[in-house]
Amino acid sequence: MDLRVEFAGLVLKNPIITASGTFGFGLEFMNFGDLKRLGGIVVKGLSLKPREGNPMPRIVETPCGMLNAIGIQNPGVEAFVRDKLPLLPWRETAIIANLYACSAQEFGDLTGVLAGEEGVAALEVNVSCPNVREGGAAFGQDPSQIRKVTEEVKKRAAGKPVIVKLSPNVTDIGLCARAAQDGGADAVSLINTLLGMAVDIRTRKPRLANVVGGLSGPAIKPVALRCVHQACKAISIPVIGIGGITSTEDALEFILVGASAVEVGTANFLRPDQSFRIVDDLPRVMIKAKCKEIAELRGTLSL
Amino acid sequence: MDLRVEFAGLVLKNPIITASGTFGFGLEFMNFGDLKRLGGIVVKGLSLKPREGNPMPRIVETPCGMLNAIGIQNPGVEAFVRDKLPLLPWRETAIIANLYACSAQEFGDLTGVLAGEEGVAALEVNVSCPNVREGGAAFGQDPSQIRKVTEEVKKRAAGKPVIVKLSPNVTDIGLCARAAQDGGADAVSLINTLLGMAVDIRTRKPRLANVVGGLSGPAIKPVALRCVHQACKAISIPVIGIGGITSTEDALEFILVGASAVEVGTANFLRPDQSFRIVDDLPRVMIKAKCKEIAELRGTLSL
Amino acid sequence: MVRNCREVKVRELRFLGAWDEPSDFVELTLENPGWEGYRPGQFAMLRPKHWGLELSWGRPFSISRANAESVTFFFQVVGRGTQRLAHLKPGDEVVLWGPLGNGFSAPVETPTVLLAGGMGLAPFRGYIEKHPTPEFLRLVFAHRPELECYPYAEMSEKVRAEAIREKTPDDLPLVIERIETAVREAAGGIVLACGPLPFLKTVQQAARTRQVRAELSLERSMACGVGACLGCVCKDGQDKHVQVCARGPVFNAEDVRL
Amino acid sequence: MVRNCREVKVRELRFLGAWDEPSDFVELTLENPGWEGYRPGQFAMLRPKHWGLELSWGRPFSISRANAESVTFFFQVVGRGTQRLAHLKPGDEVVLWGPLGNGFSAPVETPTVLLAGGMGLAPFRGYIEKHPTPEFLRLVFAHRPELECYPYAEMSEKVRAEAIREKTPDDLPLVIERIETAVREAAGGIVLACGPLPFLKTVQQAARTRQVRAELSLERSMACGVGACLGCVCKDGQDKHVQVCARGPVFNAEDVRL
Ligand SMILES: Cc1cc2nc3c(=O)[nH]c(=O)nc-3n(C[C@H](O)[C@H](O)[C@H](O)COP(=O)(O)OP(=O)(O)OC[C@H]3O[C@@H](n4cnc5c(N)ncnc54)[C@H](O)[C@@H]3O)c2cc1C
Ligand SMILES: Cc1cc2nc3c(=O)[nH]c(=O)nc-3n(C[C@H](O)[C@H](O)[C@H](O)COP(=O)(O)OP(=O)(O)OC[C@H]3O[C@@H](n4cnc5c(N)ncnc54)[C@H](O)[C@@H]3O)c2cc1C
Ligand SMILES: Cc1cc2nc3c(=O)[nH]c(=O)nc-3n(C[C@H](O)[C@H](O)[C@H](O)COP(=O)(O)O)c2cc1C
Ligand SMILES: Cc1cc2nc3c(=O)[nH]c(=O)nc-3n(C[C@H](O)[C@H](O)[C@H](O)COP(=O)(O)O)c2cc1C
Ligand code: FES
Ligand code: FES
Repeated sequence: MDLRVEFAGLVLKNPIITASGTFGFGLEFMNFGDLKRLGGIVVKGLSLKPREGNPMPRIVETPCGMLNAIGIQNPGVEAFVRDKLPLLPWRETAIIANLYACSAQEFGDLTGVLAGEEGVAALEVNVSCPNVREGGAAFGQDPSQIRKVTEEVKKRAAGKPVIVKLSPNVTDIGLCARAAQDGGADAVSLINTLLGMAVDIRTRKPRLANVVGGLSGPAIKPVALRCVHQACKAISIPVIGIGGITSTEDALEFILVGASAVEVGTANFLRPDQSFRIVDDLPRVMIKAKCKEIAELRGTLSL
Repeated sequence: MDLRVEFAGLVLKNPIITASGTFGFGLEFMNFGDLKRLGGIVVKGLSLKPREGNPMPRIVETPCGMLNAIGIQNPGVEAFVRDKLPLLPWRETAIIANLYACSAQEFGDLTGVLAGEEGVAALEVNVSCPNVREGGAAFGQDPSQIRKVTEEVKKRAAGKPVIVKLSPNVTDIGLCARAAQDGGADAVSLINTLLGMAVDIRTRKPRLANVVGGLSGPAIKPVALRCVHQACKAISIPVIGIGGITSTEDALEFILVGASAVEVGTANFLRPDQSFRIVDDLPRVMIKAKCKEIAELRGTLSL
Repeated sequence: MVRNCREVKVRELRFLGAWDEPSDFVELTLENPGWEGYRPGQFAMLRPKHWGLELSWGRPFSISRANAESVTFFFQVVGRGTQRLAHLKPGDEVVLWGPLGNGFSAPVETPTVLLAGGMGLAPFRGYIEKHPTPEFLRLVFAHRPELECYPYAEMSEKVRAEAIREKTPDDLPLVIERIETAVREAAGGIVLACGPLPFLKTVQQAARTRQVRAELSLERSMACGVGACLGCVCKDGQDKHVQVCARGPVFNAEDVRL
Repeated sequence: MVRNCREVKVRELRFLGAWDEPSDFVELTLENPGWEGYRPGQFAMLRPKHWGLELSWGRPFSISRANAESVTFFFQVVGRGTQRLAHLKPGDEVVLWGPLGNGFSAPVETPTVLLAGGMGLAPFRGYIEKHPTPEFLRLVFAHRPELECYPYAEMSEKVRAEAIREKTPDDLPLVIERIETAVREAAGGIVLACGPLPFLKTVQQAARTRQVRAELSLERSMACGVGACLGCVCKDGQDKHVQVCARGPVFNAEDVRL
């Protein structure tokens, strides 16, 4: 059975990618499965300088989901390139860097550092992080900013595929997808988290120090599928589906709607080998869905 | 213990209202509890003419939630006034009409029919139904349309409180809330459902005949709380909180964030007496939250 | 009729058989909240008390039988809810609302053919037990899994009954023919049918052709079970949407579009 | 050390006691996936296999003891997850990943005071059992519920131990004083502490004042347990955020901000 997918200049051995922020730098999961079996790994969001992230508490469990306001804590792009990347099986599995910045210029500089790295297969541009006030949310919710950032990154990417990661917290996701396409993106990925909140009636305080945070997990899968469906209709570049994917069946649903690959996020917390299990289960579920290769299923939803 | 709440010219014996579309015309639940114990009942969306609604299938269960695309099936406003309203305990419990229309003019006409009805305590204007293509979604996502519709309804409401029900499928919920306030609304209620979708990989078809539908239930509670929080900050008129409320604790969370009352929707399907149970449980949970009256808790979230 | 919502305890869970993929056939007996007076064909919504929030709805099942102490349901494991129901243990509490819906006609001294397809057998168990003139009843049961998966043996002791199995798709024409014959033989009496959609379509078609009075029991995904959500509608004879839970689940064959 | 994720069966669930609101104290014994070599103070993430999706995370618990056949946890019911865990039955399958984190130091022939507050007793059970020179250990246990809720009796047979109960808030100053004394008496040796945050703060403060070496085991809500999500951080001595799951849960008292 052919599980390979090719899009946006990437060749993945299967369409299962781990989502940024939910799989660390991949290394944390080495004892739970063979990283080489994954289609790809998107590493934790990287910024030019190290970031301490938001104060605690940063995570809350919600019905069939969770809120997070980590605030892109990361050791900085240079530490990643120096300390983490060499330990990853980048020849066998696509390692995708996730870029976080607060201006188009900064996104460009970040791209500059990563563009030359052989071990980095593609760049995923997080214009949508809702946790950090300085700009993440604003970029992701404004099509003209999305376009500008995309152009800047694309200019300095030295040919590496540029994936723009979109926020669902907008009135018209199609417009945002189109802005990324117009900016020259090779693909878009969506969705990032939905903006949410939780409070504690006993303490009368928000459950996140940051007050609001990003909702993820199975709870948001219906919203994610709808956004991917709308994005696929709005643009012609490839789409990576993200949001609440927990099982192999979920993954194929996104592909049915038009996604070229998917990212698994919060499900990595159900158990640390969940992404590996989803990969292992692909042949069985594809037989059930009566298809022999992924491309045969992609976008075949009958309306 | 004082459970009464007063706002927007309404006096409710407690802040628990049943949400439109999830409690029929109230009569369906008479054998499961005493309707007079509820703070209020918002009836199923009403249109000028009877509507058959969308084709089947119309509902899908999703993790901690559900999608619906009923399409405002209803017998029309006149049949409601003639056949249903007289059977409801409107002297004891606030009966709130939920208005659905496809133009400002039509909203006005609908208001005209209801404004003279003694049994109708208030009008809730559904500018946000995402199920019907003809305009619902467009109204709810465009602040200037929200304002226009609100003005039109307010003009013909003959003094009855006008509650504008907002959609969460927007970039800036504060703008929408402000538009309603500027249009003269006495209160806003939010959130209506999130736009979502579900597909079946076996049949390769959407699980709803309407393709997309509205996501509701505990899954969306974090998004709802965030929207209510943002709306309360943006406007000075009262806010009714809706979205995923399943327990008395959930209800108080919305009040803590600033809501004057709440509506219980999908939880009515957990069991048909759930809204009555939430009312019954109020005294216990208020003691736990250390407050003697609702007003003492409202908006006291410490940031 | 009291339509209440009660918490009752599980008395017994009995596995009748399994078939194909792990699909168990289960008989679930609960304390009876006072439903002896139900009408066969009526159903109830079930939701174990310890279910959390992942499943948003209760699950509808035909009342299979009821006596002063207990009420029995009979179900097949097909998805998330029935999987969880099959793990109930005696003493577990279940939230139960019903009896819901209208139920089948039960004319006395009238030739009545009960046509059951698969799990559609469930409501006829109580129907046979409660019928004042069971000698006028006849049961025709079409099934795919083995007969042992169903409470058929017991039922066939009480009324004239025959079972026909669709072992492979090749058997289908024979099954259809048998259904059509059964409908024809009910001329002057009534046919009551419960089963999957294609089965009901066959019955409806045959009843129309032969001008036999027939009632069909429909299935739909249900959220509320009480007529409030409008999620379970079908089209009636005038092409109007009506709730299967509240206006059905039993419809006159000529008053419903399948 | 193998850090794997395995499905193991429940061997036993024992209720030790209950207190106050329905809050059970439970000892849970699972098949050991091969963890005899764990280091006391390490923990594991647990998630019963039949949990659906409502709870998104596993739950972290200190490994209380482990032998060739089994591994034992000891927990109190405080919320949705522990409530569900308390309903496990022998034979149920649990997904288990660990041993996680670093664990306590275990210097030989060193005066060592084990300071446990409430459920903080859990890791010390195995600590005492595995220690090569247990005659150097001393246990001071502060608790609110009755002593019978905890596996204290058994532990106090193996090492010098005393328990002090905070029956009412009035007893708090006495408890604090006892903790401070215990820390002082560990001078030249080491204090290992596990318990609620205010308890750890008292220990940290006392250790700093008396310049006694101390290790503190921290608790945080955890999503992954393996250092990936950055949801469980605390601040280290340099005010940097570090993961409690991967860099702790045990920290030198001077290297952590509480
Ligand atoms: C009035 C009525 C009486 C019924 N009586 C019985 C009975 O006596 N015994 C019995 O075994 N079943 C009966 N059913 C069907 C039963 O309700 C469903 O099998 C059950 O709800 C499936 O729940 P689940 O969570 O296991 O499946 P889900 O996980 O919800 O769905 C699994 C599969 O079953 C389909 N499905 C879900 N709900 C229904 C439904 N209501 N009807 C048909 N297909 C459905 C789904 O589309 C999906 O393909 C009855 C249904 C109705 C409406
Ligand atoms: C390394 C480590 C070891 C632990 N060892 C033990 C042990 O041996 N025995 C034991 O009983 N408990 C232990 N805990 C605490 C245990 O993990 C929590 O009690 C449990 O996760 C609560 O789950 P719940 O779903 O029942 O509660 P929830 O419903 O998730 O929450 C209920 C309440 O508990 C609080 N809470 C949730 N998780 C934690 C947490 N991790 N720490 C502190 N408070 C929390 C919540 O804020 C809330 O107030 C340990 C925690 C950690 C991090
Ligand atoms: C704890 C956590 C941290 C995250 N960090 C990032 C991040 O650094 N960059 C990013 O683009 N997305 C981040 N995300 C978003 C996820 O990559 C993903 O888009 C989102 O969670 C939806 O997918 P899911 O429902 O499968 O988790 C994070 C999500 C979680 C839960
Ligand atoms: C089956 C169904 C039908 C609904 N019909 C209406 C409607 O007619 N008018 C309306 O304003 N909202 C309607 N809603 C939205 C609810 O009133 C409510 O805003 C939404 O479901 C969120 O609340 P919940 O999560 O508590 O269900 C409907 C919701 C459901 C689930
Ligand atoms: S199930 Fe709600 S109307 Fe029938
Ligand atoms: S729990 Fe995820 S980093 Fe510690």
